[in-house]
Amino acid sequence: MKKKFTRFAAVAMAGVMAFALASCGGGHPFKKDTLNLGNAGPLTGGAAIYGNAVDRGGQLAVNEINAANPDGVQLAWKAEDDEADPEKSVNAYNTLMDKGLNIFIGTTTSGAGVAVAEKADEDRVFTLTPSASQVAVTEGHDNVFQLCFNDPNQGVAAAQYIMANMKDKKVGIISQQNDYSQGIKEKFVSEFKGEIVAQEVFAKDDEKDFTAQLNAMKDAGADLVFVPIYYTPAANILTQANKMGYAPTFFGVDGMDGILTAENFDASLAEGVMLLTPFVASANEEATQKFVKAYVDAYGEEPNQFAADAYDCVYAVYNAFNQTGLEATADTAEICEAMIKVFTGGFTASGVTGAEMKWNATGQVDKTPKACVIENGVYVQK
Amino acid sequence: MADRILKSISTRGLKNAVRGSEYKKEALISYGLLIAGYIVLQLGAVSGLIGRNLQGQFVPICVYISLAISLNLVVGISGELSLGHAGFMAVGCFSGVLVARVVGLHLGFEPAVVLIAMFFGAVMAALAGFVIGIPILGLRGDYLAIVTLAFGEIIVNLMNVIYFGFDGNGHLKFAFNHPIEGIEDNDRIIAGAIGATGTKTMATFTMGLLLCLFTVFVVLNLKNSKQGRAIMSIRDNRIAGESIGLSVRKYKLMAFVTSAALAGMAGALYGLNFSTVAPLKFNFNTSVLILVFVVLGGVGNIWGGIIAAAILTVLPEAFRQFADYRMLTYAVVLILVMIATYNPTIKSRVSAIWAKLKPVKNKDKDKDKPKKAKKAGKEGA
Amino acid sequence: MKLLTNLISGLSLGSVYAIIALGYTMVYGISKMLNFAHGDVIMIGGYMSFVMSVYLGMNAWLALLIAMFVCTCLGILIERLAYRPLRGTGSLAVLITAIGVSYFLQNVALLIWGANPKMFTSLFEGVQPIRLAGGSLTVTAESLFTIAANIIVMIVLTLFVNKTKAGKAMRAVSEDNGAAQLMGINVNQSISLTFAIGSGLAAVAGVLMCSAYPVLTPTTGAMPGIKAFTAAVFGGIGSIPGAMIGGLILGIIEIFARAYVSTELADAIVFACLIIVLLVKPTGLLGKKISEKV
Amino acid sequence: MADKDIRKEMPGVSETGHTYENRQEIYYNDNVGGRAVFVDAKEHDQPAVKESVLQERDKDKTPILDVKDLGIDFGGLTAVDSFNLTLGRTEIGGLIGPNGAGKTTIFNMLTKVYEPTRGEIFFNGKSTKGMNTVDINNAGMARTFQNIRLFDKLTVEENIKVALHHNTDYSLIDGMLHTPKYRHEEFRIRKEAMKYLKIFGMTKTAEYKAGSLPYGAQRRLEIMRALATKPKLLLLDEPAAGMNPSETTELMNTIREIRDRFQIAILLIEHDMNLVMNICEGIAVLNYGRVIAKGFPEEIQNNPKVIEAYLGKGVGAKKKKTKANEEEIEEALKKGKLESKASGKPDERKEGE
Repeated sequence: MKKKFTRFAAVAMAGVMAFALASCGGGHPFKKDTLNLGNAGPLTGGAAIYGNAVDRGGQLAVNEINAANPDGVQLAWKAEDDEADPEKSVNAYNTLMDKGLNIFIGTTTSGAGVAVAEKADEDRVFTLTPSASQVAVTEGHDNVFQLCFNDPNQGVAAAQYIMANMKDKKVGIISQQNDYSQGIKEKFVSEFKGEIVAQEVFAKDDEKDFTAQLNAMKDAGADLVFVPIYYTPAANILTQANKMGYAPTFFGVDGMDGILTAENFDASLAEGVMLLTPFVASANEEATQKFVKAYVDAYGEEPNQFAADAYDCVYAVYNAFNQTGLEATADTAEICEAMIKVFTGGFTASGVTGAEMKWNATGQVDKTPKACVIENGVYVQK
Repeated sequence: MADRILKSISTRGLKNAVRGSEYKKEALISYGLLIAGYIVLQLGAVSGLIGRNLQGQFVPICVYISLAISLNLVVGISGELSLGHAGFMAVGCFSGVLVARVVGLHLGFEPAVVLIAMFFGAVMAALAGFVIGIPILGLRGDYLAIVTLAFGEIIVNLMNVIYFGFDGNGHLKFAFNHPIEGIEDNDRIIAGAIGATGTKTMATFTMGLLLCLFTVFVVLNLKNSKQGRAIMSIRDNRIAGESIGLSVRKYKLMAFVTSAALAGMAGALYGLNFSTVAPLKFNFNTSVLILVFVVLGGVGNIWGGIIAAAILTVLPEAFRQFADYRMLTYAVVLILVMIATYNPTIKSRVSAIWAKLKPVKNKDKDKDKPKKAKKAGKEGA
Repeated sequence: MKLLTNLISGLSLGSVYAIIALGYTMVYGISKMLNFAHGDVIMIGGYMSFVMSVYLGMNAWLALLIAMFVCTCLGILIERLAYRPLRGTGSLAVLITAIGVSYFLQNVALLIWGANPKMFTSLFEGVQPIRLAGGSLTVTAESLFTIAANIIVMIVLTLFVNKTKAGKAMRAVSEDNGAAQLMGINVNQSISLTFAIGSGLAAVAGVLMCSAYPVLTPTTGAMPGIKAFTAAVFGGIGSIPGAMIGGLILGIIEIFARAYVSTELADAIVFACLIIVLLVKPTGLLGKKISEKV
Repeated sequence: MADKDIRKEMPGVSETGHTYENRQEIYYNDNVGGRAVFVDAKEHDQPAVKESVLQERDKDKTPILDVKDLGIDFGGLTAVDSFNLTLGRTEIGGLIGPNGAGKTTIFNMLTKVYEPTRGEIFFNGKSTKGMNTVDINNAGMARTFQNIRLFDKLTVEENIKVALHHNTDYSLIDGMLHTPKYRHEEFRIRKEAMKYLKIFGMTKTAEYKAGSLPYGAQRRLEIMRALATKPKLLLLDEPAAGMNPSETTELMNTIREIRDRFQIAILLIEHDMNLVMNICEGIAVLNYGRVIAKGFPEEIQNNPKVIEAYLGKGVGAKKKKTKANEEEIEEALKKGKLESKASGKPDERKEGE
């Protein structure tokens, strides 16, 4: 009995401690008179790279806007960790709601996005997600918009691009067993009319060995390998293909962006890799260069597409909000309705991930992906 | 007849003995905690004292409590380490979601749909537990643990390649290892690695409470029944258990399957609380998380598990203010709490302080030391 | 030829598992605990080596030595601070603590080095892989060295455990902690030594793993850790040659499952093989039979 | 089943009223009368027990246990070889021998904890080939263990209730939901368990955890638990180990009591010669895995082989008893109470592989 009680006492103490700490609250940035933007994304765990990028990109945009318009609407930014888990994501979103969220800058990842979109719909919180690309994120929710391409969009775009420009290639696919990769792959497969000679998958983010998959590609004679995956495993794939002496054209989608930002990455491995991406850090546009410079100055690394998406999200939301004519103190639901009106009423936004972006009523963005190829360690737009 | 009755053991000889667990007390505390917790949280939610964050966790907390208790059936009561509990949760979750989706077409009354889903989740998970349990329960100790881990991973892997959906005519379609051709995205129910999507969230806190109460009810009742006693006997001494005619496999399987069924039930409720759940959720990390609840709450201690599950579910949320240091803090707290609760020196210190605070408590509640000493002696013999 | 190619990939992956499993098995043998933090020590080893060689421009081999040193200290420290207070309280409590340590190391790495992957520079940077049979068969220097390192480590460990005084003391502690103490063996020292060796090996494993599979993130060690643990059990946990054989076989099964059955179900197949092995040989391939005195 | 008179299940609770003492006397007289008790199977053509006061317990003439040429090897080592034994249905038999002689191994073979390498065991007339420990118990053999094996974390009452599980008739679902059937059955077995406790004078201990009981009580509980499975043959492995003389005396009474009350056969391993010589009706002596002597207590006492085995040929091997006990042993020896002294090499031979 006593033993149990000791344990109980210790656990209870830890709990009480935690609540005590929680209730005194860290200085959270949300105030009544600011327009409070929040994000839920993986700041820890295997997908932390994406969550952190979104957090930084968003924060950067908020800082810029606030500095540029000291008299205008002031923005506040807060990213909460969701470990890319729908359950945690709902918690993260609820935390933001507790703090006085006005506009939700989506979730960073898709699965989480689907779970939260429903809550945001119930609460009538306007949502613009930077990178949750599943169709189900926006589907059925009039208040949820995507700034990124959705998965089918990317799958279809990739299929069409390959059919148009590299018709004769034998295509192999290596995808990951997660929602993002499978979503794109499924659409690619159903849209692609050419020859798919091999399809292989892998399970985990930190998968090590891809020789079996690459051998299958090689044996099937694939000279174009479609890799709708994130760049962390892609880096391993490229290294191993190189060692095997297998050199097809690797064709990635937006998740592949950032591969050049991996520290100490030997860019020669990525030579000739193609990808469809809305954002190219080395692009010549003034806005992009300005953003990249600011980002590097602030965080000491090149932004990837997730950072760019978040950056654009904040600007788009800010501009749209100014069109509503509301005050920052307005009710969240009121903001939501007004924002929906603006977004579906021909609002266009331009940013580093696309010019003249428009949204349809289902919340999907209309912008053109850029096909890029990596040459000499830089993206070159095709 | 008096002469026939052997000389009684005098109570003097029992001064170092420990009274057995008191089921009634345990049940009272467990049910009390659950119901009191429910009332307090509900009042807090209604009055607005409890924020959205905590409110959003009501159902997950219930699910985790239920999982902790059901795992306790294996770890505490049956005495086997299981590292694949989330696998059964997964089976329950996906089959529950599937059933809810199908039944939901015909039945409008949500609580009934949830109940049916939970029942079906339990049945499927029990089936999985049975199929898995039959071959493996002959293994012992850490070897059994690693096999449960393996099964957990296998279940997640299989869930990654299972597809369910409605075709254009509203018929249920199934596919293995490839997506179902030609169906609309919102007609998908379970889509491989994407998991269950488009689920209507029907789980409520009250449902969660019912789940917890039912789990406690079953586990405590089982503990205090012929079968439960047999399970605990085999845990305490397998060879002696066999010597009095208890089939080790049968009773271990009983504990394993019951635990799986309860986990499946919890899984179904979990699945119905989120519009999407991916198979990856049910990997090793979740299994370990549930195990942490059990160990921290005290192996075999039901109400300890309830408290530990509730607190540890909320803890990472409470640490949000530490921002980047959130999970680091969680890790440190976990290590410290483990040391504080299990380290013999600290434990005896705390006990001493406790004894000072509560000097009235009677004597038969302390001292397991003489027992330990004797045990050591016995082993030496 | 395809078979040979896959076999080589399997051996190469397997030898990484094997070298991690060696550390697992040693620690398990002596303390009967599943040290789930072992995989994360590997990750730290990788990062240390990366920092030394890339940031400080050290020679890769010197960086390896420093990483070994750091990991050895880390291993001793972990044992001292997190595991020793719980010694004798049952393996479950220590298991949970090990998981806590695992979270801790991952998050420390995340805070220090960030989430962006680092591309590890191989120990054999610039060494061309050997291409046989007109390029259809490739053997990398990393694979060859990992396999060789494995054999060396296994032999050295076996000799150490069987021939040296400290090694014998370790064995004694692993057989019977209490009796060893009565025989005048310093149990604390023996356990510390085991953790030191295990963690030093983890650094080697980390560097070799990252040489072959260069992407380094804070979660790099987690999955290989679990796989290696599986390998250790496969071979019979506590057995040094068992760990090596288990690792190699696991690697080969994994690659073969992917190459010949299905990449979708590869993990399921690997784990199913483990289960079958354990059903046939309940204590792994080379494990000691558990016997209970009645 | 429900309210069956407990007495029917414990036939020892008889109204005949004769005391153990007179029964014992007559019994020994019978032995002298040429009845073969506890002898090799070959010599066992005669009915095990003659018409006597013991008629009630010996109506059935099939021996409860009939072991033929039993042997087991561990690795290359022969632990037990050519072991033969026949035990009457209500007989108390003793198995003695120095440490490591293979006594517990024989128990383990009888209860199928080990599968014998050679030979056959007939229990109640049926071969036990292919049976496992559980089947053996279901067939009616129960045992205690040298190193007490209780269900430490269960209470005393629960320990007995577990042993009564075959007599408890409700399903898992009843158990989970505590149906009326459950309540009815639980009430019944609780009463039954309490009856056992009462017989053994342990009602006061019912609620205590078995693992925390004093040593003597644990031994009693183990016997009680074995009895609760309603065996026809009870195997007791060193029941008096670690007991002081008064406890041992009490134990002797207990064992006789059990036999009388439950009318079952008992085979026991014991080092305490006082106990063995007093209560066993037949004794087999084992050394190095082989039977070196067999017969009535008085025969064994005077058998030179036995004396040699026990006192050894000057083997100064380590003694099992503590110093404190040594004087007692000396004294006992003088009184003719033999004690295991020599252990020698067989001690090294682990009985658990």
